[in-house]
Amino acid sequence: MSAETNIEKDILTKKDFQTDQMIRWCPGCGDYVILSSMQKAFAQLGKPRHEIVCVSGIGCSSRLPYYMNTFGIHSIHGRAAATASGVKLSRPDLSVWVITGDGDSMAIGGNHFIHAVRRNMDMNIIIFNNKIYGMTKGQTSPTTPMGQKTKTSPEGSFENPFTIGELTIGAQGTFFARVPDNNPKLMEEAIVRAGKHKGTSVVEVLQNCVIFTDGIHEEITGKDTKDDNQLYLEHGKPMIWGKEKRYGLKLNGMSLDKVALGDGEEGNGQDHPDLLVHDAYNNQPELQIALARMQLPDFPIAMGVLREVEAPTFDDLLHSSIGRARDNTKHQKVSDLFQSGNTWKI
Amino acid sequence: MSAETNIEKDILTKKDFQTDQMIRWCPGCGDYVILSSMQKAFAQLGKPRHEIVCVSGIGCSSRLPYYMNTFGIHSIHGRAAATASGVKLSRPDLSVWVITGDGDSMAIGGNHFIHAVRRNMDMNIIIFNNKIYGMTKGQTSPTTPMGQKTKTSPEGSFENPFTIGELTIGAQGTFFARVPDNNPKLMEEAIVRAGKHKGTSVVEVLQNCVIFTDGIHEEITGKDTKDDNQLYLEHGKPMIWGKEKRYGLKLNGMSLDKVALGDGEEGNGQDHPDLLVHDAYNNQPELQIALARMQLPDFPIAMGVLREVEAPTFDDLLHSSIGRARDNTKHQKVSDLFQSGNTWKI
Amino acid sequence: MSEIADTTNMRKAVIRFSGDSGDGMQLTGELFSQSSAIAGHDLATIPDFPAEIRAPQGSLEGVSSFQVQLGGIEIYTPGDQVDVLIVMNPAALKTNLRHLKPGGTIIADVDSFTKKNLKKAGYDDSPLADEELQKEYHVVEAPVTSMTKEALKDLGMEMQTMMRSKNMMALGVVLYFFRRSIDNTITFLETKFKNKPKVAEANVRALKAGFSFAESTELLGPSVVIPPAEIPEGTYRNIDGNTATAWGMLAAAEKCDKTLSLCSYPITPASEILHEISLRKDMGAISFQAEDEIAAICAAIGASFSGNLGVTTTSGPGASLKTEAMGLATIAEIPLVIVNVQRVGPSTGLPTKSEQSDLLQALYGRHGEAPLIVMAASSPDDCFYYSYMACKMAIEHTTPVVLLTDSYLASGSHPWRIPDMDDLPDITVPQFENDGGEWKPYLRDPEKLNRYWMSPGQRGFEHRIGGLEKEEITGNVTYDGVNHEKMVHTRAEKIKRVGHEIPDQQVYGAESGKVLLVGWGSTYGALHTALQEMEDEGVEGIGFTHFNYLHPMPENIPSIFEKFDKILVCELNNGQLATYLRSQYPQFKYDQFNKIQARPFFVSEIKNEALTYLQS
Amino acid sequence: MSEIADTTNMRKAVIRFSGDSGDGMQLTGELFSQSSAIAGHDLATIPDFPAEIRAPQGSLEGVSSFQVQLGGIEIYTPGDQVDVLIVMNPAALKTNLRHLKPGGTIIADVDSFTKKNLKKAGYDDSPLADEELQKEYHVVEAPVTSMTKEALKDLGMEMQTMMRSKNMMALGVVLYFFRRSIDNTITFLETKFKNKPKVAEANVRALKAGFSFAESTELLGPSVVIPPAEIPEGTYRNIDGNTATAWGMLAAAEKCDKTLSLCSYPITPASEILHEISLRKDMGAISFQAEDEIAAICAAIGASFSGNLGVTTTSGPGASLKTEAMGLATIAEIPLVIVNVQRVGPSTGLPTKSEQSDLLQALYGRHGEAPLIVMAASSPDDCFYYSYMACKMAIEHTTPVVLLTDSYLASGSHPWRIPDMDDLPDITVPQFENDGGEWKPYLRDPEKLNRYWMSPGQRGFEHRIGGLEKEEITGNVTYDGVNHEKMVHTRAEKIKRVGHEIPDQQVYGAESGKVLLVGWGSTYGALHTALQEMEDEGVEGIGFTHFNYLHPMPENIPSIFEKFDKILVCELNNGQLATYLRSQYPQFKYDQFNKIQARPFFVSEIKNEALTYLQS
Ligand SMILES: Cc1ncc(C[n+]2csc(CCOP(=O)(O)OP(=O)(O)O)c2C)c(N)n1
Ligand SMILES: Cc1ncc(C[n+]2csc(CCOP(=O)(O)OP(=O)(O)O)c2C)c(N)n1
Ligand code: SF4
Ligand code: SF4
Ligand SMILES: [Mg+2]
Ligand SMILES: [Mg+2]
Repeated sequence: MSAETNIEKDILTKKDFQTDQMIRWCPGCGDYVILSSMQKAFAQLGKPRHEIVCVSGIGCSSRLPYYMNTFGIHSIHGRAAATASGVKLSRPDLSVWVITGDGDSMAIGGNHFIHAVRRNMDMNIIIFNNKIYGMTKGQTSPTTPMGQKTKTSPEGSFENPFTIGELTIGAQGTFFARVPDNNPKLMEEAIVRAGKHKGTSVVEVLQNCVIFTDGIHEEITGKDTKDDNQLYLEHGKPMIWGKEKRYGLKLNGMSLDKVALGDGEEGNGQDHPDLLVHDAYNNQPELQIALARMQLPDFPIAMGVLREVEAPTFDDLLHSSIGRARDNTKHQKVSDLFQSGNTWKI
Repeated sequence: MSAETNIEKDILTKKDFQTDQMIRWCPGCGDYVILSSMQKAFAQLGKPRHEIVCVSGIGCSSRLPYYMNTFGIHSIHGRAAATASGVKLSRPDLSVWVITGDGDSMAIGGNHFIHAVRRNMDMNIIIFNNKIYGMTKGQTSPTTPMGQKTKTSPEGSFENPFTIGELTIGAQGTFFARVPDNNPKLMEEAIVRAGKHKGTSVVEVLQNCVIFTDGIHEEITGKDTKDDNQLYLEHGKPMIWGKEKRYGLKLNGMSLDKVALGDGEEGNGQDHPDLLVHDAYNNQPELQIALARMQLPDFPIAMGVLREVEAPTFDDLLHSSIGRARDNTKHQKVSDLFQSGNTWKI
Repeated sequence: MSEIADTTNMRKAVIRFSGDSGDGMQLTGELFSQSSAIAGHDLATIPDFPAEIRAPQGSLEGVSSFQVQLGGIEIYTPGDQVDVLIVMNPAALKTNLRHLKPGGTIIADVDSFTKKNLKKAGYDDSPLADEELQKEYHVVEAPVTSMTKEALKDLGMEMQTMMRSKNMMALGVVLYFFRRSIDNTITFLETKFKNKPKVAEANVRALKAGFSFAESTELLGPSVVIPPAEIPEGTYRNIDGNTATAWGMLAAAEKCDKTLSLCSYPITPASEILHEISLRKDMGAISFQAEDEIAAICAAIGASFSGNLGVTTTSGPGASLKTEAMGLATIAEIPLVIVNVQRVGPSTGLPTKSEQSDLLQALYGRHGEAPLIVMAASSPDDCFYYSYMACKMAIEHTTPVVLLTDSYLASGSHPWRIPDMDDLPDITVPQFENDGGEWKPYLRDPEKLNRYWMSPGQRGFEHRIGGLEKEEITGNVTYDGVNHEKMVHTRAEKIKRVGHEIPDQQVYGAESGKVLLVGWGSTYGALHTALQEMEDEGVEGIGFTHFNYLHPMPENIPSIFEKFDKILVCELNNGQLATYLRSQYPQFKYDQFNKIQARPFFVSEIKNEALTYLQS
Repeated sequence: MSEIADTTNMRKAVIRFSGDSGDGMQLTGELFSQSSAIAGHDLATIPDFPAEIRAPQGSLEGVSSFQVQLGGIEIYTPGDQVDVLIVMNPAALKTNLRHLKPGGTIIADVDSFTKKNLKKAGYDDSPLADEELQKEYHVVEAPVTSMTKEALKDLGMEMQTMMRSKNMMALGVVLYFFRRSIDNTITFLETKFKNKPKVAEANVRALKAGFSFAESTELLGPSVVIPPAEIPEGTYRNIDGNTATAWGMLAAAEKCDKTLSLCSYPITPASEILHEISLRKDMGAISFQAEDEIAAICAAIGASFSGNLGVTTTSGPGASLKTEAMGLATIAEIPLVIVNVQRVGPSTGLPTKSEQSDLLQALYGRHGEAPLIVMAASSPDDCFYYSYMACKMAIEHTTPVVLLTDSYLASGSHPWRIPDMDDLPDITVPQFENDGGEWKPYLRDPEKLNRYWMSPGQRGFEHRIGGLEKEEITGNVTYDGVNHEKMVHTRAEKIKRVGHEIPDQQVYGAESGKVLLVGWGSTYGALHTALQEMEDEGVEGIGFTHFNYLHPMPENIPSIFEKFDKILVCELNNGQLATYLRSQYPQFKYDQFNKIQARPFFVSEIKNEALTYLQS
């Protein structure tokens, strides 16, 4: 590794991560909140700017690197995870962030996404899920719900959407979090945890596109509905939610049951010993998948870090393999290699 | 639709599906058994040859269409599912088969795979999983187990492999089966069921490559070990396996427990009411995922049809949408369209 | 606006509507164009959107414009410089003034020139009050906002809703200025807002108010009258290039009784073709938004293999991704149309802007010897014809065809004489007729060398194709080298023979002489207009020829080139056609005029260049 | 074998070992080559594998061959026609007889000509007994199988294991035939099978037995002696093109103190480069087998952005898939090497065979104006040099470089004089030196126009790049059209200036005259040999020039071309270099000699063509 890595850590603030470029998202777009949460999270994480690389594909969301004062690549559509993989495996010392949209990561970029996840490449994938192609003005994305009218499904989409969390875990994911774009605190927290996780962290942000899918997450994130429609998962805490914590989750065989805890009651784990307790660190993913799959109206939408398990990362394994090979080789220099094996002199 | 579809059904045998082309697989390759099982299954399914299309990518496995006397496309590497999607959505009356390898479908073709599965395009994907790139002479594939030495991982692979079943279900799959290449009966059965399933059926065949991964499935498929190491799942039947059916599966919370049923005992569901009973038709996938995930040595490998659930198919939804639009349109001919809206006469 | 002021008669005029993205300038422009077309003018239009989806209101980035050129003569381009500029706010003036001809007219909504808006546009003081401006242009200060308020005040609407009719107020003014009837605009508004009578009422009122304002005020100066053009009889409609491309495919599919399967992935500026076909489920057309461009072309190949008309549409980055699969279609010899609506490259480039820089890729982009047909459309309306022809040729020659259009054609529009389907050339589907001979997958028509297109469902025609080299006739896989050479030659010869079917290329202007201007694709309008203007000005010895068929080329090219002293190849790229011509007809010397500014040619630029070159 | 029989001295000879895939012909050929090299011969070798992984034993499809040409003069190709053919079974004879020169020697394992084996090869009777054959060739019937059995009988091995030494028995015969010492072959076998002493013993015994058999029998006829070649002093090793390519990158990385990140996806015939770098973890090199070719090139781009030497290797279909990302690297202006080991196209084509048909794609395959450096290697050993130079130029000019090799180079091998690392040209990493000026992402070196390659980890150099058009100097995104034009020109100019650094192109043979043969890439050997033979035969007025640098080209090309009456461009494709030359130097007329038979040129073909052409 030829790069000088700087040991002295800067103390940085959100502002240090801003650039002088004019931000070109529509007024009111959910992307603004994500940008600012990321900037705050970066300040918290404490890596100096020159050791951070943000890599994006193409889309409204993928413009983010221009507004983040770190190293950055605005690559090509769908290829952010692949490009970022090249950065990370070349320079495991860097903090690598993939900024992507639902179209960028799940449509054209789906393969790179599942492979990064499978390899557990130590990087963080932030997916701005507005369930639409924003930049190209409103076509169906792989997360667009059935029935949604778009430019390419004028009579309502009839494609079965991916659930990002399910796909992530199905691809051997070690970290998955979901957050709404109107809860900056939760978002920042999730981003910080993603940043600290060794391995591929996937953070799905339910992002509102004010132009093409305005209000698509409204039922989940709306002022009046959010308490009843979001279950915020915290490791070790019982699964309780709703206005005045009126609901809880139980297991029934391998299925989930939503139970009413009684009006006004301050539910907690002790009172309801049979309520499920969140275990983000459990390597077996079945319950986490069930949580990721929960849909309105029967269940709330699970928020927070659903899964966070330890596993070796590709970059670590690669570099320790290189280290071992280097230790045991006779080829210190290429000339040693050239001279090895069968040679003759003239 | 311009093509004349032939109503009269042929009565065909395996032989009718053979071609005059010399088969170019290595002697002893597992692919031979798959070919012959497919030919038998096709004869059983009863579609006439000219209404069947086999589409493959590139790889040893992908040579199969040349040996199958139906319509066929030997497309390009990784793109079989995409090409086949074009066939199916254009001609929903055809029976469409994707022939692919672990490299072809899971590496370069991973994206098309998960999208076909998500859309539930009514076609059948047969994956020849030899856990290696055969045709290009032995590189790591996305299903190569960690530690396996290959041309591109001479010191043993350190990539975390996909579990095809998990990925399939994580991508919203409706049908997944797994079969070993040395059980033609089971294979034929699975292929027939795949053929009958409406939606994307994924059949993973554990195929032996005699050249590059000879014996890689030996622990699972070997004469002496197969009984103890395979759990053959049948819908409605308790999960019992092993020499003299000595093992059973139980649920423990959301985890699976392998239990010994006592030596020589003829276990069955009635004797052990707490044993899990296979439910392939259950739409909730958590248990099916747990089964797909089972690994030696703690658990047997699940074989048979793990999941088979009903859901609307893309091709049906598309064509009924077209039908509705056609019923309600004023545009019977393109000239009606040209004349619609604002026109003027000169 | 001296020129217009002195003349009540003009041969042609360029009008540009501009305002904030929310001001409805596109609709305004379209309605104006339509009323002009009905009045018998020829015209060409072009929108000019902001690159961002939605920039802040009133900002410079948020300005949206629509330009139309209309005339009593044939009109090939939306015009270089503008005669009449309508600005709905200061930002619109700021960004558009550079387009205005010296002496041109500005019609401004004076009410919008508030402090706040001026500031957003970066003005300190109102430019309307600027003496320089008033000296150079004819400035009409129309109180559009306040008049709209006034006209709609008793409708009980909210202010924001009322303001949506501002554009109709402005349109009324412009319509009067050109002495147009407002009747068909009223009819249009009433039809469009059939289900929202209040909106219809508001718009019609605003329109009328604008018209009356213009009639009664002296501010405007003399109105302009443009005599109607000589236009062939027929039923017309306005059409943009992307719609025309989409409709060309539908027409081809209908003509040969095939189902269209359009398999694409969205990308600016090609997406609208996919959008249109998505709406055309009502015609039985299949549209498929694939997961990426590779899946899209592969699905189109699958569609064609299965007997449908497989088409895929894209722009540069997508075209790059499709190159591998284009090779498959070439060797598998199945019909396939690939439309590349070019934009500015390389890479993501300037995705909303126009350029002609994918020609060499279309010709040579594939690995191996993989020749195919390449053609290009030259105007929004002839996108229909070339799209139709691309489908026809793909089917009849069982080959992929690349059709090149571009951003400028895609969004520009032009009146289109609706063709009678019977007048379109026949499309013969190459089916094997069992008159004695035995069919084999790579049996060919002895003349054209196409294969027969036999599809699933046809009993007895089961066969396997793919990307490996095939034995001639049988189509079996073979590693024989001599066979390979033969197949390479046959595939090349098949495409070469398409040349016999392509009409001879035309020469405009002088048939022989000093300078031949050469163009291809979307520059036709600017080049043709430049030629005409030079001819009108008495310049002699200039000819012009334009390529629509790029591979193969029409067979009469050498006989055209040899008649001129000099050949000037004009392109919106760094010289791709010139490079190609040098390799194809090396006996001639080519000079180049290239513009790579993400903008079409101006007629004036071409004239300048041609005249300088003529004298050089 | 009249020629050899009469002469104990030959200037060069071609030997071909052939047998079943399981017969170990590759190792046999390599050992023979090595012993020849040590004896001071120049040589070139080529294997000839079956396309299938493993065809049935004894079948025609299963025949595996290895050909070597050795000589007392410089040897550029493995030879057209064979002097000595070793066949281990009837199938080998059947498939290889067409390679044998009239009068050539056949050494056959007569024991293997059993009924069963004859049938597998499609013979009714043993061809060895055929009078015609015996008349045309010198047939040596050696009882290889039985002699092997005999020699190893007391080693207590299983029959199958014993039979693995048959090839050493045959090698012994051939070594004697060429009057070679067997000592270093023995040393090699003993080293190779250090841990399997029994295997070593068996092989050595067989070798010796073969040698003695040849010595004692009269069957062979007189032995052949080839005097040593005049070869520059140094340490040598045999190297194949793919290994040489891999090592060139390693050398470049070491030279400039960067880590190599090779990101590839397996594909025939390029995979071995990835395999080799995977083994070179011991040198600190990073290899990454990506999920597909697009991921591979994108990862290489990421690697380069992060400060490593990013390289991606592939063949035709993969090269097609990489075109989009190559555009990104072009506009982002970062170092990147793309190696395309060409194979037969289009599409999957004939994946194990060789062709030169990706040249135009390398030059023009990308959408938009995306010029980059294109170069080609011309022999297995100079793959090292051009691979090194590709890395050097990519780094120094911050640009993607395409290096074209092909299947023939990849698997062919040639002795390589091991270079001293100090003798390789320096590689200057363009780092911004803060001597007063302020750094900006698109600041350029005023001479070369390269950007500075500043990477993560370098404090204060944070910046963002991407595929959108950039403002000059700052690198900020801008939609300004004039800036775009400037950037297009700058990127083109940057590549053009590389021409100043490229050495002048050489002319072999006549410096001026009637005919100039022109080639590029892997045909160098055949063309050069043809020239030499013609010169030897007294033909005058023929020159030969060969392209390694294809874009930009050496600056002296016109001064070479103008000195010849005629130019004959010889290529293994349908005329791609000729097409390109016509567009680059239209002042000259080019004729073509093309072969598209999935095989390299024969020297004799070129001579025939050149001589006919000379007289035309
Ligand atoms: C190869 C390629 N194909 C298509 C496009 C066009 N394109 C740009 S962004 C985009 C979709 C973006 O959607 P998403 O990732 O959801 O981002 P959003 O704009 O919604 O944030 C598409 C299709 C492209 N730039 N490149
Ligand atoms: C675009 C492209 N990339 C790479 C290849 C080379 N290639 C051919 S088959 C193959 C892998 C096949 O592996 P798998 O699908 O597992 O099939 P198997 O041979 O094992 O049956 C590869 C990498 C190719 N033909 N095309
Ligand atoms: S189009 Fe949607 S996603 Fe894009 S910037 Fe606007 S609001 Fe945001
Ligand atoms: S290489 Fe392996 S997979 Fe391929 S044909 Fe041979 S045994 Fe089968
Ligand atoms: Mg989106
Ligand atoms: Mg495989």
